[in-house]
Amino acid sequence: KEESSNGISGTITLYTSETLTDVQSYVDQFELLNPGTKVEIFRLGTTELTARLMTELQAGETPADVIWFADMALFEQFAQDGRLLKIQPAEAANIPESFVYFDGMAYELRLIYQIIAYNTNLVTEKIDSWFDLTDERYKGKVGSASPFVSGATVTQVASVINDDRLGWDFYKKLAANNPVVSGGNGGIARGIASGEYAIGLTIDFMARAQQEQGSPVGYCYQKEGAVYVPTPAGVMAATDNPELSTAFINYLMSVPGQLQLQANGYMPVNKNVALPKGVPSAADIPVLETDWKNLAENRESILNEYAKIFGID
Amino acid sequence: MAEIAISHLRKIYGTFTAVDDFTLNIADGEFVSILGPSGCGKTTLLRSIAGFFSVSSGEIRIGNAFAASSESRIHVPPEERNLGMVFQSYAVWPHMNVFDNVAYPLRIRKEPAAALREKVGSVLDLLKLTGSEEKYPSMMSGGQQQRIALGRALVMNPDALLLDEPLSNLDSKLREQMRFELKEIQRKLKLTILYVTHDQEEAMAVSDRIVLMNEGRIRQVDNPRDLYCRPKNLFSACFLGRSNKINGIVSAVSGNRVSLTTSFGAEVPLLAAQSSAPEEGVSATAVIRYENAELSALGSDDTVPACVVVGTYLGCYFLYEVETSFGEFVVHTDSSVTYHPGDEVFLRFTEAFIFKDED
Amino acid sequence: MAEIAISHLRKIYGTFTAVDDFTLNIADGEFVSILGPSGCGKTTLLRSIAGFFSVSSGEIRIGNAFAASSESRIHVPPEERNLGMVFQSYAVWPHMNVFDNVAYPLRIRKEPAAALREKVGSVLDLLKLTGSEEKYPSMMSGGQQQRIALGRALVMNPDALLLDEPLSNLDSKLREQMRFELKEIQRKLKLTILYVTHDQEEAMAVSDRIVLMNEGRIRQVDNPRDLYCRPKNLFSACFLGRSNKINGIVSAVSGNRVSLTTSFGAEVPLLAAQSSAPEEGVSATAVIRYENAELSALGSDDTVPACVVVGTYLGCYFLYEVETSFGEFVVHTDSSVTYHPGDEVFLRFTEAFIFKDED
Amino acid sequence: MYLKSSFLSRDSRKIGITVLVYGVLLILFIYPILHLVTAAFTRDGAFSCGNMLEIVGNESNLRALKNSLVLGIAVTAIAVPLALVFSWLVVRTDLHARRFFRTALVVPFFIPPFIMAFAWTRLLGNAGYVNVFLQNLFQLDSPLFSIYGAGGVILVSVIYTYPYSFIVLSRSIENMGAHLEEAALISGAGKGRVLRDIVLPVLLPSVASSAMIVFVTTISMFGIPALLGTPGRFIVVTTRIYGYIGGFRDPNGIGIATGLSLLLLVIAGMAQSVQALMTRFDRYSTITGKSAPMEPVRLGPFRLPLTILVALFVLMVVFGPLAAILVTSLTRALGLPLSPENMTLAHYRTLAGMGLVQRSFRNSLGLAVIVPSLITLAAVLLVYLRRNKRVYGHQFIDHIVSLPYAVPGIVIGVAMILSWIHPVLGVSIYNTIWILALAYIVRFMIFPMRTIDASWKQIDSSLEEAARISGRKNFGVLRDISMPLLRSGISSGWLLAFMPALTELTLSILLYSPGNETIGVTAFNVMEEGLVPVAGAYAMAIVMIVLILQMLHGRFFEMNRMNKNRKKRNYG
Ligand SMILES: Nc1ncnc2c1ncn2[C@@H]1O[C@H](COP(=O)(O)OP(=O)(O)OP(=O)(O)O)[C@@H](O)[C@H]1O
Ligand SMILES: Nc1ncnc2c1ncn2[C@@H]1O[C@H](COP(=O)(O)OP(=O)(O)OP(=O)(O)O)[C@@H](O)[C@H]1O
Ligand SMILES: [Mg+2]
Ligand SMILES: [Mg+2]
Repeated sequence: KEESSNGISGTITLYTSETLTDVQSYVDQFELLNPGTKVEIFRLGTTELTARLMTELQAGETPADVIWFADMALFEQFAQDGRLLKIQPAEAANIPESFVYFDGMAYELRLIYQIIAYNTNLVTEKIDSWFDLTDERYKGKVGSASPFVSGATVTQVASVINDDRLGWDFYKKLAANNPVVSGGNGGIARGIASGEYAIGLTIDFMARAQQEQGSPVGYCYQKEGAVYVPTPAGVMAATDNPELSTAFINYLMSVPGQLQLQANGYMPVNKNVALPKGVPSAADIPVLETDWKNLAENRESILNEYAKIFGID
Repeated sequence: MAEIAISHLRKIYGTFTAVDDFTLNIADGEFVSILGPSGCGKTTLLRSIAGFFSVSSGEIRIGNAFAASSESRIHVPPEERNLGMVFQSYAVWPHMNVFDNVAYPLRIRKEPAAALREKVGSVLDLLKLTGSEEKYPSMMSGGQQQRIALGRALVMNPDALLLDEPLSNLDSKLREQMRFELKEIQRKLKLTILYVTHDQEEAMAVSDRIVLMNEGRIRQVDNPRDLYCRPKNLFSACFLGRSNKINGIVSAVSGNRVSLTTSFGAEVPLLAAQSSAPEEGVSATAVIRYENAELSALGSDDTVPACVVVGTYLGCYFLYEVETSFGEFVVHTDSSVTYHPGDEVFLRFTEAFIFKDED
Repeated sequence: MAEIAISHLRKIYGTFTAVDDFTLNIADGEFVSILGPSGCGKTTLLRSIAGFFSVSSGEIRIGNAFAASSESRIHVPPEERNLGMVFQSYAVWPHMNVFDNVAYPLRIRKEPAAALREKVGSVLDLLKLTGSEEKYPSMMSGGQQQRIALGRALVMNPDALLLDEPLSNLDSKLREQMRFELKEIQRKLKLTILYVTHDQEEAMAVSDRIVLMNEGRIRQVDNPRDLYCRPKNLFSACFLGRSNKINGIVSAVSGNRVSLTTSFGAEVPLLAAQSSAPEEGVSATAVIRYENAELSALGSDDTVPACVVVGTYLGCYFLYEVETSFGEFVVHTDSSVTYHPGDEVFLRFTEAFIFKDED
Repeated sequence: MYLKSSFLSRDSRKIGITVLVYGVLLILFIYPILHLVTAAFTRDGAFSCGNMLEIVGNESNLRALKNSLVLGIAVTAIAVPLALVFSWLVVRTDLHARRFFRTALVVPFFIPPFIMAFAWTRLLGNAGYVNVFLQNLFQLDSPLFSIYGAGGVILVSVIYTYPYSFIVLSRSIENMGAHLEEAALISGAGKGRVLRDIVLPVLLPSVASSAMIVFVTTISMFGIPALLGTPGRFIVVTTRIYGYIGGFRDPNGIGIATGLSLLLLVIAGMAQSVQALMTRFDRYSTITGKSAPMEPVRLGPFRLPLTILVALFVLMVVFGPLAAILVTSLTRALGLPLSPENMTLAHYRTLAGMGLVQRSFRNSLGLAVIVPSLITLAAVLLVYLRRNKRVYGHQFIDHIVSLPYAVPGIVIGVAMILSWIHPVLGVSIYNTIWILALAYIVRFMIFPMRTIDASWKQIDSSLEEAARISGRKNFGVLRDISMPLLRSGISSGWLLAFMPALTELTLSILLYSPGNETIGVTAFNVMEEGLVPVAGAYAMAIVMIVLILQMLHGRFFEMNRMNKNRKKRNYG
């Protein structure tokens, strides 16, 4: 059985909520670079993915070797429970310290932010602040993902309430503008593109994707700070092929992998890879502080509070 | 309270003509029966009058309004024709109990509850169904279901009643009472009734006129007596009552004395009914009803010898099968005298319907 | 080819007893008819013999094997009883055409194709259904569907045939032929036949014995003639044939000359049928068949005066309704002499069944 | 005596059959549900009613429960009568173009629900074509109406569920001979009364069954309430369930979610009982031993108006969304004005290019043929055994098989994982296509069970008795008489299971594995990519394929019907 240069081989399964074609592109390249390896993609929305993963773990086994999705809290829990394998990929040297989580149990592979996007046909004013969402003009035309579906929005809540310029008051104001709180960020991006919503909160690369397809979409990083949405990737401790799993994550952090990410419109973390055009560098993007501790401790009450404010409890 | 005028009615199923060129006027308050072999189009006729389908051609008038007309493309829906009907297949509603089945037409007419209960009650009483009000059709016997169907038609008083073998599954006692009641109701309400039955005696008893149908066409329309005594054609003669048939050549005619020579060369002396006038030499068919022949122990010039084969007892009379020179022959005598198989007897023909064979 | 022995059969629907303590032995190859008012339990009886439900009590033997027995909890499923049945509701299969309906029992018996086609062909021929092989039941008239049901029962040769009003929707001609054919087949194959009908004449003509039922119980079992001439009870006397009823006190008896005094005080001179022997002084009911009375223009000591109300023509005879001192009375005379409403006539009673009233 | 023996063996056979049937039901149906029960009553490893207490203690859940009930009842109360009227019109009357309408009215059923929901937002949403059109028409600056909230959810749910009922009723009405209606007409009843007084009650078994299906479908449905309800503050149990599973990371999330699901199970169980109670008598034989002709009822003056009404409905409800999807699939990108230069077929090319798409079509078509056929056959046998009391405790079977359909797909998915992740009896079906097949079997069994049971209630027993007296044994009778007469129930049961088996999402997404993607999963992922136009193209492709299948199936069906009509053959 053929072995690739660096002696890795076999098959691993990747659980991720990254969009399919993107992941496919990384995997294709990886398999090309490492003949004899195979990465099987299992792609789901965050909710279903976590549901399946948790259930499998409860039952005692999961096919997952590498996991990669935007639910920091779950990763943290896994890290504590020792479900994650501590790895030192060579490329880790090329990414900022801050993107190495739980000392090496998980890594950030690219940066995404939850930002404000808008439909350029419906919104002509300059948009740059969270408070544009509370603007009378957009009453009933504001879209936001539901924290019960979108992990990113949970992060958003944890960040907004942690910021004294915004806090719960902001949500109260927003609620007064009766926004459409539903589904995931993808749906919001679509809604904005189609004009269903004039303006809304979604993920930057999604807005960018719609732009590239030619939809009338614009977006901005809020001046008060966008929501940085960590999307950790890690190796399950129970994997039967740690080498290959590590190699895959290593590839994603390596220049070829990062270039691929960049080509797909993401902000790379590897300092040797340039940003996609028209995208500010992480340094220039103001970011809200996320209170992970508070979230971990009071997740339920926080979400209930949110739900109450938006009447979706 | 309406006359029904049917003219040149035709109903074609695919390629099969079920009713053909049917013309009949039924007077207001008249009781007309339809007799005919199974499958001759009786039900189809009733269904066209009820208006369940559009006729292939011809027209139907009920009262003085067109109910259906093929050329002027009129079709009054059944619910507006104000007719009552008893379906041959009962068509009782399985999900309603006896009472509701019968009460339905009244409910439609928004009959006040009290009057409704009273009317339905009396009808059920008449039908001997009192006590079964709460039962559902699936718990009723065939005859009881038929009575439900009848009750449903009787309870409403329509302009005309279409009855399709409404008593076929009732015992003769009940049947007789029912037909008596029907007649009463009809007299009282001046109902026009179109009545399909296979029971000739019934038809005779209740009808003002009888329509004799065959293969979708009218063969004869007459009052019971004329129909029975003066059949206009071979079919009528044979279909009504029970009779023997003799084929032969008319060998001699004097007045209504006719003698027929059968293919076996036997001479049969007959008394022709006035209705039919045969000429000498033609080949003809004689229809002799069972009751129009007599058996006697001693012969005369107008008798033929015969030998008793078997006698069947039929309550009020005997049926004798006798062997003659021109084949088997059935006679019908009252139960006073009895003969036994093998007895030599003589056969006299009191009346015969003789028709020239068309070839 | 099997006798059927029914003993103390009882069938209860919920609280309603449809058949009660029914005991009857039907000999191998016997033709037994069941007569009875609508709803008296005939169908229920046949269905218990067929085995569609388990009987409430009693037992049924077919051939020399138990088919059903309540105490020893035996219940042989219908398919193992080798019976043929015509359902009162036809039960023709709507998804099969005429041919397949009739052929079905043979298909089950794995009849070779040729023989099958031949047998079905001949049955259809007998039923006058040739040419309709391809038609589906919904394209057939009521009578035609009934014939399909009959054909299905005739084509298989079972040990016994259960026929539930198999001819009720056929015209009299066809009906007569059919019952003749039935008799033939039965003779040929020595079939045991249990035959439910409402046509008394039919029953008389074909049956070896007739069972008279009422309200689930047997009232009388006899050969046709005895049943008709020697009714054992009031019900039998009234149910069979058509008759008048006179209530009164037996005022004088000499031999079989009996005179009855009605509540109106009228004296009615009767000839008691030997079967019934009344004593003087008891209150009794006399049953006088229509044909057991005569009308004559001149009276004698054994006649009572009457006045013609109406005469109905019934083909082979007249039915006269006359008014007498003891109420309306119906007489039945052959069509030779005719009277007219209002005619003064005299009424003679040739035979009467007199039963002591039980009170 | 052979008689006695046959009698004895009957009893022992009954025991054998019972063991077999319940054995299978236990493994396939009860075992997974048990996992839910345990999950619901477990807290940190120990038995506890905590979840339940928490559920009833939280008024949000109670409100959601109330909403679910209201939704279920409202939708059922609207969808079923609607379906009944349509069925009667297209089958029993001389409505113009009824053949066409009969097919058209089923089309909404052929569009995957989540795409349907999207299509409706495109139509009636704030920026929906309808709203935009009206806005421009009346020069309004805000949309005229919104589909967000209870009203919208009910509306779209009705449109999504009425075909279930229509498919069942349109077929069972075929078996209804004309004479029952004619008897009412001749009694003076108008068309409406005939429908209300005769058709509805006589078809009660089918009406009740389809109502039960519609009701359960509605209360266990997630997509529509999530997309249209949540924004309008209209929260139902399923939304809560997803919240607990997805949102909170607290360890009891799953427990509470399954607890809520059990509530849905109970409600469905009640619905089942009501339905059984409503139709417990044998008063519904429409297929009797006396065949009646089937002249269509003449609508007379109403013919044209009614035709127009139906046509309008079809136009709005059937072609509206289809058009929306078609347009979306042809525009270069979302949000571009509809102008020629923005039109393209590129998305269809993209679609055809995806190997994944072809693979999922293969998988789903396979499932959609095998599963319905299997469960339809099984249902015939089960109902047969139940009717003839060949099993003990026959009354429980219905309840058992309807359980898995009553809970949201994601929950039953979880249950299936817990049940089948480890090899059972040495065979491991997890991560294969067979877990999907199994899941579909369990989840969709309710369809053929209900429809076949219903149409069996309409066969007069004398027809089967006649076969038995002719000497045919049990299964022979089933094959020769019952099955052909059950045609309506069988075909509707099959079709009802076919569509979801083809496009099911919520359950498949948990159970599929790389290589075994299904149409639903792939379409969903494509949607998630933001490649909405491609998803649109995908939906169009699905609809086209199903329509073609339906045509073929219809052709075939037509052929029967045509020579049925040529020979005027029909049941009554
Ligand atoms: N839907 C149909 N398609 C084709 N032929 C039909 C249809 N309905 C009836 N027929 C044929 O039309 C003829 C007349 O049928 P109809 O029911 O009127 O007979 P009928 O006189 O009522 O007979 P019966 O006395 O047996 O009821 C029959 O020969 C029957 O086969
Ligand atoms: N399923 C049932 N439940 C309750 N009562 C029933 C049921 N079936 C029949 N009966 C009753 O039993 C009695 C006998 O019914 P059956 O059908 O045997 O009468 P029948 O003698 O055949 O009458 P017909 O001559 O009218 O056919 C009837 O009074 C009927 O009401
Ligand atoms: Mg008829
Ligand atoms: Mg009966």
